[in-house]
Amino acid sequence: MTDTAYTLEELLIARMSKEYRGGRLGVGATILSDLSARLAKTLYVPDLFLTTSSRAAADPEVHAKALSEEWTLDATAKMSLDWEQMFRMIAQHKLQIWIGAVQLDRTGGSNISVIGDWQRPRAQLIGARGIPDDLWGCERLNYHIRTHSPKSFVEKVDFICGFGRSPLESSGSAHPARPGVVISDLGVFDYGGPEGTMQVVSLHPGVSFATVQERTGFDLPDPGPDVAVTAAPTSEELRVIREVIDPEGLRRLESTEGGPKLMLELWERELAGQAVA
Amino acid sequence: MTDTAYTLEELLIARMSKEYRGGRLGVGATILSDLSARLAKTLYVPDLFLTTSSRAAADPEVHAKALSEEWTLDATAKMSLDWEQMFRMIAQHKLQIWIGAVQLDRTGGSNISVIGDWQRPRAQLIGARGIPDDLWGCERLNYHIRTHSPKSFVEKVDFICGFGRSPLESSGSAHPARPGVVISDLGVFDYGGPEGTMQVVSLHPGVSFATVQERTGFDLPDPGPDVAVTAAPTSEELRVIREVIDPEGLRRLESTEGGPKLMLELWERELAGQAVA
Amino acid sequence: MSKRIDFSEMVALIGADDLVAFGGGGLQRKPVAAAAAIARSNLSGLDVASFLGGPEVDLLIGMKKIRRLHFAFVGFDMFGLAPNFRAARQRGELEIVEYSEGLMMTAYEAAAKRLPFLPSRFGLGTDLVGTSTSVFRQFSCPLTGEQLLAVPPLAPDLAIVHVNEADEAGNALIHSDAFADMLLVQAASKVVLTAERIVAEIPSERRGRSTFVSRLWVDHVIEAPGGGGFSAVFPDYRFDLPKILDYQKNATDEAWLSQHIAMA
Amino acid sequence: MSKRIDFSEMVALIGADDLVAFGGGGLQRKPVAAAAAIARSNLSGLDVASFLGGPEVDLLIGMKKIRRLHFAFVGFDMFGLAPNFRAARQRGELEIVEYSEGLMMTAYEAAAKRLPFLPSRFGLGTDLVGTSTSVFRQFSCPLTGEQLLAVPPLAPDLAIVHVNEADEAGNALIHSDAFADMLLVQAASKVVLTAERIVAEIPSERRGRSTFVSRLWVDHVIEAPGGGGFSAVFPDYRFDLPKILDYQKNATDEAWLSQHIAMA
Repeated sequence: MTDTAYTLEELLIARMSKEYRGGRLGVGATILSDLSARLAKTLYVPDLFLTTSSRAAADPEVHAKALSEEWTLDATAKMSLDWEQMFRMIAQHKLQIWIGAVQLDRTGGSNISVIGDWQRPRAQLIGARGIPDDLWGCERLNYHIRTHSPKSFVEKVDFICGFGRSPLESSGSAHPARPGVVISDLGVFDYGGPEGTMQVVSLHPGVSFATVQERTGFDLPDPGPDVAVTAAPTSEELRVIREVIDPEGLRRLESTEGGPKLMLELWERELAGQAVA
Repeated sequence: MTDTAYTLEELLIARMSKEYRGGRLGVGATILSDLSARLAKTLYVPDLFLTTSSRAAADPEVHAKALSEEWTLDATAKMSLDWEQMFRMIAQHKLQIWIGAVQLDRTGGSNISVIGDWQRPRAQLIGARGIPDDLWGCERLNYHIRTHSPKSFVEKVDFICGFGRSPLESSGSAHPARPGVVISDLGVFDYGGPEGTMQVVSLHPGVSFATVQERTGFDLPDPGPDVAVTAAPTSEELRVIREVIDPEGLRRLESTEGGPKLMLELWERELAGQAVA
Repeated sequence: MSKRIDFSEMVALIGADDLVAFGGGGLQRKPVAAAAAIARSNLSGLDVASFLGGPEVDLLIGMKKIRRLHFAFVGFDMFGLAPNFRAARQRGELEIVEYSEGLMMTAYEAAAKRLPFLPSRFGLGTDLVGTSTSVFRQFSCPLTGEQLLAVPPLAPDLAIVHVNEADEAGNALIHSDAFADMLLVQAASKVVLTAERIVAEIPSERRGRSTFVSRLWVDHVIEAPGGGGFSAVFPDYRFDLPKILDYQKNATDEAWLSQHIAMA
Repeated sequence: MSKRIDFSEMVALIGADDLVAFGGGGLQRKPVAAAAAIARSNLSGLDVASFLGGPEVDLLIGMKKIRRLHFAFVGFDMFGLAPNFRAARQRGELEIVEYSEGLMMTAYEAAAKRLPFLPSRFGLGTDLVGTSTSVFRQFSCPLTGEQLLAVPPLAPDLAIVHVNEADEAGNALIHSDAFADMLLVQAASKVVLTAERIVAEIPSERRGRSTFVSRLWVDHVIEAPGGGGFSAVFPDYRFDLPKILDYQKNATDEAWLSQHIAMA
């Protein structure tokens, strides 16, 4: 039933695709999360509402992923989703998203803004962007992290863009997202551990808990010998990933192959394809 | 220079057209105010932004007035003006409007909601509609009243939809509209009288101050024998009114001729014209 | 996955204490067929909102279905006043919550954003603030101290909006003035669209001035050709003036009105 | 009545303490030509806002034109980080006011509505509230007591937005994602559009998904073919990847950057 030859990115996309429900937004801010939403819409959640990198081409059919999305999605997009309307959808928990985080902590705090001191950071990243907003747009906030290391899984994030356990009094009429599922190159995690801390849900094939603990900057509860193994992608999932949603292999940009050279190669191929078409 | 044969409505439209400035909305909520904005755009303020009864056909060229506006304005409208955007224009003082009021008082209070007690009114009208909002959208609020009488010009309105002199502390960053120009079948007025009360600006040809005072429910300052006479419409204004903006004579609906019979006649003529076209 | 229902299923969605809101404005694109279906039902004592109310609220008032009405305007535009609204108010029989246009849009907007209030200047210094049913409260801006009105959310349990075309997934187009309808569908818990036509697919290269309603806001669609009654639904049909005048003359006669809604 | 100006007239509009804001997002529809014109001028110490900053803010930082930056994001989307933004921050040389997307839209919205604040839940419980330059203040809802953030208006003195086509009256169309640009033009005191084309008339039957900017919001238009630089301007041109990579490699070298903006 399952192809034994698949890449880590294919495993991740397949697993991530399981977290979407219908009649809501499936937003892909990174290549892997975008592909996971497209896979979900193709196989599992036909009424998922896709918004890719261009909100001017929203709610499209499933297309092959491209670097210049607007040029390909324009054909089937149903609408232009202006950002004010999108934020009202967010205010109403219509959002589902996998966020690519740089730091995650023990209780689900997340950071994409700065490493080190905010006043004069050791590394300036991109700013908090939409994470403080997504806290109010999702039932659960899901994260993916490309490289599992003590620098990415930390005791406490340097700058709280998203919180895990809510620090707010629950006096309000709305409730922020609970910390949801986390996926890395080593396994799948959630915040069902003691006092809402991170715990292992499954380990990717061939990964041991010892490796995970070694690369995590805080203690994880030992899941024991019967810990689940992350399901391999099915042959149907692999077919859809390889033939339908990512025939050009943009997912490789999030692998160790990623970098300017591959990007340029993909870009030139896309331009050439366009010139022919 | 001026045609001596003109109707009261033509005089009113011509006079009302003088209060518009360019690069802003000229909104016509009544037939006379709408026609005055069209006349202004034709002759005096070419960049006036018209929004007639349909905001789906906004910023059109000048057309002949019709009962079914959307069918005629659709051809040249530049945009659809959604109401949220319109209210941001209002918040920024981009609005110019002549409001058809039912009651006006000595200091510029206005009422279109109820006559008598609000709990159980003697006459239920249409509700406050946009007047409380227009207070924040205009530099000055202008009113027109069809029949000058002690019932329409009152010491104090029964329900304050718009205030005249501001009852608010001026602590804020925004300032409400000042009471502006009022036009009735007898004359033109403003609020430049003692302590911001109503006074005569001009009397329509043939009208005496004594008549105005008799039909006003509060004391007006006597403007003396040299009081101005409202300018008659020019022949150019009459040509535009009669040939360009209101060839079917919808303005008669706001005269003593108005009523179901005339309306039905105009409606049938409009339908017939449409069938031919 | 079709969201298609009929009027009886729509009526069954309405609970006893629900707030039901109607779209359109005055005599434009009014969900008259939907209102008539409610008027024919056993429902009574409804809480109803209409930004710019027209025949849909007037016929419900005439059939004694409305306990409380939230509105910024009720009338027949240039064709005069709403006869049953007028009569009921003057008999002291109708409870109302009176908004301005800006205040009602702000209340829908607060609901659309799921916020417990939004600030506004609209309404300050007017008698809207002092009525016995006023929902507005004056407060000081937490940053500047300026006096503002706090407007609570108005979140209908059910919104009913009439559109030109819809598909079975709930996407829809409005070609005429959308009034506050986008805010309304974002504010409501459930949304039913009545449509002149249910089409296989909304044209993707649609007219640039139309308003698109996404399926994400819509729970059910009902095909209702002529569902605007005697109001105007651009570009499908103009208002029907003889019927409007007839209604205005007769609608306060309950027997006449029962007959009228039986056919609407 | 033409609103047409050129870049030197645009630069002359900017006063010493003005807040200048740019439209677009990341590497999409960025007013790069306009930013380069400012970078070549004698202006310095600017207060700049960009919802989703990209090359336009990066080159101004590299040319040491920006004193303070208001933003929710600065980066080159999937192509990595913004080199000069990164370098300046890591040297401690750039003052920033950090928003989330929702907070910055709320701040523009407060300005668009000319309100002294708007309430938001976005930002509650995050470190955005605790920075030394935070403009947000926690307060209690005057109706329910719920804790909310008060967001003050962000009202640029000048907004610069790149569009596909504009007419001389200032009407314009954006065919790609409009990001927060409609809020921005409504929030700003003055608005300059740079346009790929100035056309005699905006087509009235335009594509149904384009964003129309009314002349009522626009003060000046500049014809600027290719004005998006190496960012993407759908459907006119795609992003220029070799130029992006070249910029990322070299832009922290001020001599290279001076050369680069001389040609932009």
